[in-house]
Amino acid sequence: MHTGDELAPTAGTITIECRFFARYAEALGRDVLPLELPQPATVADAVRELRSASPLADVLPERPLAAVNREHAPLEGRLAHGDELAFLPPLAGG
Amino acid sequence: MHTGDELAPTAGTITIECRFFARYAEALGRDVLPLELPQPATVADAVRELRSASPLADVLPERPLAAVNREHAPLEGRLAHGDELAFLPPLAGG
Amino acid sequence: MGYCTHEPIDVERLLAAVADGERGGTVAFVGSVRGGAEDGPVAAIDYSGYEEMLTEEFDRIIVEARERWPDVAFAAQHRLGRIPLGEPSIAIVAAAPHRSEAFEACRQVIEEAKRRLPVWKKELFEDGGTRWRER
Amino acid sequence: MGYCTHEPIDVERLLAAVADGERGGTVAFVGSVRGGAEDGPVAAIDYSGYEEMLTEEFDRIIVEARERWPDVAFAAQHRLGRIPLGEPSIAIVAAAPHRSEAFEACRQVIEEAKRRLPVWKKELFEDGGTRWRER
Repeated sequence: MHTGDELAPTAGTITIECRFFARYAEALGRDVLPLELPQPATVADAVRELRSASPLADVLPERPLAAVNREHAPLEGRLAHGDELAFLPPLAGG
Repeated sequence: MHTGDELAPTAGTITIECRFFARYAEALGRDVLPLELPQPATVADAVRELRSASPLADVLPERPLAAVNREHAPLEGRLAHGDELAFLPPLAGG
Repeated sequence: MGYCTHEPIDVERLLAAVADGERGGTVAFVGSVRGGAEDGPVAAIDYSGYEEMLTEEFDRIIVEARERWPDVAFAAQHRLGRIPLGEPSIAIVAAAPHRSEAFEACRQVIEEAKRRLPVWKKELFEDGGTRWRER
Repeated sequence: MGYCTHEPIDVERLLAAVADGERGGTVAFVGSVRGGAEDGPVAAIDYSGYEEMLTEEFDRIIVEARERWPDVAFAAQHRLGRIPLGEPSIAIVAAAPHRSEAFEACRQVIEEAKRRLPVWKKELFEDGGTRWRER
């Protein structure tokens, strides 16, 4: 997703929208957080950046389950400007 | 089942009730037939006796599926006075 | 609720019969009347059964399954009489604490039912003809 | 009919959605809310989901199953929100010309759904307490 003019990047960076669910959202007190990252960026880069400051360091594990644009994504998955990066606590559906 | 006073046996014989279903009953034009057999008697003996005269010779195979007292029974299954012996065309349930 | 019915099968009611707070996985098999005869379009199938034996045999099948899977609850019905195309003729429901048991138990019961229940099908063609369907 | 609902799941309606005269074997899996927590009696479970992804992922799971079993028709729903003990949280229906395919396809879809759908459960205890349930 490369829409979202409201997220115009500064040179050499991208802005993504991080989403948090269930236990993560509850512990964090919010469920959306914009994040700016230097290019190129992966899911793992976003995790490192988020965990560099509390309270996210206490909430998000080092290797969380993640989805990019509503599809399961590995930590090495590349991020693009405007992506929706969701962090998923251990699934318990069904 | 050894009830059924109405089927009192003559000496050394038993009387059973034969039941026919589906294709067998249709071809035979009836669904019940009493049968007297010399003791001891098996399902196979009943089949032989029934097939000794038409129209049953044309309807009943030599080795039909059978049930004695509402339970699947092998051809060697022993028959007792008053038993209900059912002949089952190939099953097609479900 | 008897194993044998001459009315349409109410699957929701069978599901409700086995539902409780401890059995989280329920598997239902529903067998429906299929067309597909070579002799022309089938309008319905007339199911006939040896009803007294059908009831006893279905009970034996479920008792056997319960011996193998003691935690599983079962509900089952076979419909007899004239059944229109697409409507259920048989339904088996197995509810278990874990879904793998529910799948296995439901599968065993339908396989045994197909193999053992004294039921016969007569195809009723749209042109008024009939034919015994034997598998 | 969406994959995601906040109302009670109507299994009969899912069965009707896949019924036709050519698919004689239908298998339904119904997952219901179970008690069994260590911390006390559970009154209900609050299911929350990443709804946009839930819908897309459920669709991908069913597209994959349809690629493997082209003759099978599927219907599926996951319920979200507060679900009382014993009520269905998920239902998967697979209808096939032959029952072995219906069993296999239904099983694959529920296994994938359990593994991949972004859904979380919070236990609501009778004493008012809550706890995230993670398998």
